[in-house]
Amino acid sequence: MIRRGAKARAGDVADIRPLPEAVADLVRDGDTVAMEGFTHLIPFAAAHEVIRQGVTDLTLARMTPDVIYDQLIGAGLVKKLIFSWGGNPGVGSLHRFRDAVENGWPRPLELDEHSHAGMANRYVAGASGLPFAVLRGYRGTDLACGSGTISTVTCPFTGEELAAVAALNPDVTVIHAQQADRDGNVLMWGLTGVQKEAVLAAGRVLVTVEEIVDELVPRPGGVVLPGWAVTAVAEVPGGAHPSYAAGYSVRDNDYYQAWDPISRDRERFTAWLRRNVLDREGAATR
Amino acid sequence: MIRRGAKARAGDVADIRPLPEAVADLVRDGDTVAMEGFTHLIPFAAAHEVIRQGVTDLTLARMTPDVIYDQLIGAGLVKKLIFSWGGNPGVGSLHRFRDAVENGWPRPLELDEHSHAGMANRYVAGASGLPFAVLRGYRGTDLACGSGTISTVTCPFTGEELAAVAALNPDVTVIHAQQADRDGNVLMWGLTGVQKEAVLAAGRVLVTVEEIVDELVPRPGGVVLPGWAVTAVAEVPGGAHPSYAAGYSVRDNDYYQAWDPISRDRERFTAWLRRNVLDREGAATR
Amino acid sequence: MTDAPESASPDELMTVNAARALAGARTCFVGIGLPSAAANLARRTIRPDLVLIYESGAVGAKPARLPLSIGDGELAETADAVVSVPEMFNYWLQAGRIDVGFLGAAQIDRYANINTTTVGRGPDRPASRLPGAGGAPEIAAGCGEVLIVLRHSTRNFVDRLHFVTSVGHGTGRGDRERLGLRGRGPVAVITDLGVLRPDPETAEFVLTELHPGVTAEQARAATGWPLRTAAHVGTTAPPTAAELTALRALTNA
Amino acid sequence: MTDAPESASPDELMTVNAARALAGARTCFVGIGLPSAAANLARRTIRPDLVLIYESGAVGAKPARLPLSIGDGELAETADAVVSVPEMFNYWLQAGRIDVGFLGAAQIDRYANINTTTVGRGPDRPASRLPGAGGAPEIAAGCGEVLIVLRHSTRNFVDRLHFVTSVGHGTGRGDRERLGLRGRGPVAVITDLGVLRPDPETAEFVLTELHPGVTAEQARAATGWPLRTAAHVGTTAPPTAAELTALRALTNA
Repeated sequence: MIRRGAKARAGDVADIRPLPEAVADLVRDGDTVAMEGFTHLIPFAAAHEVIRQGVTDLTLARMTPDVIYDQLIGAGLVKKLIFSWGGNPGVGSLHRFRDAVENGWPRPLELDEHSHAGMANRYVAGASGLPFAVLRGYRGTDLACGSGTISTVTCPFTGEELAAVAALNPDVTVIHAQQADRDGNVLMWGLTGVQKEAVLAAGRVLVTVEEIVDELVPRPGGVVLPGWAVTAVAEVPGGAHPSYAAGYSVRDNDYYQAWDPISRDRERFTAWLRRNVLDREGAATR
Repeated sequence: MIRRGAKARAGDVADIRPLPEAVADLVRDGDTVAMEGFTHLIPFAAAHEVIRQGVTDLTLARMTPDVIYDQLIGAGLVKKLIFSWGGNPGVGSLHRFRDAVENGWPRPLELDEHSHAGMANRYVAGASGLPFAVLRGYRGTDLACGSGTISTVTCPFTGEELAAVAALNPDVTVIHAQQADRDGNVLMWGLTGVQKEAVLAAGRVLVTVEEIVDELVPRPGGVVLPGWAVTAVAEVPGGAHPSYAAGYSVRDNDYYQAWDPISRDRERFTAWLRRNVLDREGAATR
Repeated sequence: MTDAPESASPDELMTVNAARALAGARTCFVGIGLPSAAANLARRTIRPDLVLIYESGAVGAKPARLPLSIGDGELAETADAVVSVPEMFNYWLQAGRIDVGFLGAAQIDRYANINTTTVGRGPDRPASRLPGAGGAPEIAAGCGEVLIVLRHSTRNFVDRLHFVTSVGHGTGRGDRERLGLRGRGPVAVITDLGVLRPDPETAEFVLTELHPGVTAEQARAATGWPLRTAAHVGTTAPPTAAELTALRALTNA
Repeated sequence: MTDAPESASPDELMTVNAARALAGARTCFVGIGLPSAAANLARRTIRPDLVLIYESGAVGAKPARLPLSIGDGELAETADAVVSVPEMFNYWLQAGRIDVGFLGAAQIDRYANINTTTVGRGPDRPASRLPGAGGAPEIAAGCGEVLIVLRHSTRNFVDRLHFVTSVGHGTGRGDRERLGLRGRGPVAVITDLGVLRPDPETAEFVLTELHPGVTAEQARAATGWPLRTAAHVGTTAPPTAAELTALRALTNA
């Protein structure tokens, strides 16, 4: 068993292993899990493996919960969502998310709701080893009311009052990237969103990649995560589908459109989940 | 006259102009000036133009004041230094800096002294439009004693006490970069230190570049500053010498070594300054 | 250049006028959907140098077709710079560097406060869950000024918001200053019927322009509060053929 | 492999033993000068996989020759990743991600507190100005543990610091916890005479090893406080030929 967090010690490098084994080892019942990706590089295959393994009672964190979280919520694995924008980008609502919030189906969903700026800074604080972050935010809105993770601080120099948000340190962060080398160093490029912060804030890190390569070649916009800051890497070509991986695939917009009618109906969703996730393993195993 | 700060308005793009004119316009008596660069890309030519123009009563900010600030201090133009490490990298002391601090020659030098982490976060706060930044720092050290820009804040979630540093917002930031295009968009690469933060924290921004090019080509490690976030660009090939510009020049280590004996002696320094800076214009004008 | 064909739809009138509102902007923080369509149209018509900034990290994006999401690959590929999401919100937005924030909304009230969080559906039904805040609260707070584009109906233009997600002018003129919000706040709401702008004294949004053929009565009927009209209500110029051609090329690409 | 030639200098003994102290480290935050020489030697001898991290932004630098400054171009060119300076201090150092911080010092006291700021020169002269803190305060606070390398003399090993720039063990065992410093603090001071380590009870640094041919008396005479010795004072293994060859190749490159 791998047991490694942010404070890596001598001898640790990211293990390269099959996705089912990595998920079984790293993602546990009751965990706070961040699966990040801003439209791009969303780790769908890893989420489907979580669904297949029935890892449950999860607190899911994500700036933009989209179809991937709709599926996890609909599967009944999620007790709480920490987020800032929950929709199907360019299409509309997330119906499984709405059904859980509005009707408690298949189980009630607790919400910890922020703005994007607040969520981004919560990850920044987590990655920085600080208990909170400061921002100009939330003033005058109803978001701050009743949230246990939004407060205020006063500037000791100017006396000005600013918003404070609590650090977000997921038990495990899961991301998808384009490449890793055999030492588990990870390379991603294009829109890389808040992934570096979500990774560095987490206790355990699982990265699925399009491809394991002999050598990572530096490239414009490339972000490297050293292998010693990653717990496990799994090679999962197409692991971001229906999201995309710049340089490997394009976004499957038809999938996102098709998700709307599927997800509107509980039975249709349940049948879809069984056929496309629970009874299917091939895509995720190598 | 250009009068532009961080809040650029419609129609503004960086002006491309000769260095003497840009310095005359952007750097003013009494300003707080940051000339950043972490060994790499230090804007020596611009500093020499400041010396030639006799812009004075400056508060200079910089994480690593090295030979460039030794020269400005020795020239008598500096009343205060905001910094975290003042030495001649790989060589030893900055003798003009020491002479000013220890003996008040040619004028007393007030100090606002930080750690690197504190300085970096002061720029981050400045670039973020926040009045202060939070960090784990200074605890138990004598640095916090008596500094007006180091304080503490208490986390509203955990009750933990952390260090706070005041935002640093220079009147003008001066950096050197490899390239700009004709719209004043700037591209730098290699070790880019704290330059983005120093630029975005400043009211006015002057960038000297090795070369004006027709098109900026994205490259690994490249950092782009949009022209609308820059006030003026001056083409000054070799403008970082004796520092270097990756892809254009190598560090002139001999110059740094030679600086030690020149700077130890007031008369020798004064003669050097006259011969190599005050009476010389060619290098800086195009 | 000839006038537009008669077939300009209300949505097209809305988007064309929203694009025109960017005539004086250098930089625009672009929400997805209608704002993105308007900002991209502005780049093709009135403001070719407009710098489009998407919260996904693209600064100076120049998409050839309308992006479906704020994370489309083309935004990164065509951008002057791609930055991380924390950098986008902290260094670029929060610092007050962006001229115009362009937002959509599910609901607004008379002070152009925005709700995108949750909407009541009456006593017998659970409140309807909307996507939430996204980047809007800090876009509304920190940009130099804010434009809002949305379709005009009593569902959207409400007397009282169920939830304040993003602050426009709060409870009236002076409220932004009291809250410490640094930008000037919403300066126009552009709809498929016309344009609303804040009263200089009270900051209440009043009808200032109607699209050709629309009546003030129609606008009042589509507004959930007693909509006031400016002393002089103008008529927006009809879309030019160039505007409509560019818009249709954009949305059909 | 044969033993080292007799000509190993005190400085070479210091650097070789400093490199050996990194045997168990995965990641090392490297100060310039002696620490950088030791860490680069470790990569060539005992710890080829050692990840060198320089505050200028280089993570995993693999320089072929000893850098003169922490900003040498080769550090960026050979690094696994180059990050901004704020990211380096906030995400990589402050978060407690680095195993070992390797520092030099102008002065230390018996608890391995460090002064690099200013040194008194007696009543008639102004205090001598040193370079200042640099990254050291937070390296000393935040790394898993800290190694210090400096030459042994009464000028450097002082009874009382003129200025505390970076905290070692404060005023003794338990002080780091009281201050909220998260790393374990200094675990060894490696000099040209031998090695000092903290007493497990008090955290006062005591002499635990001497280099071959050096006496405890020499070490005591070079220390500005009454240097205590461990119950058993060992002798460091002489440099191997491979170590010396690698060190000389590094420093003469």
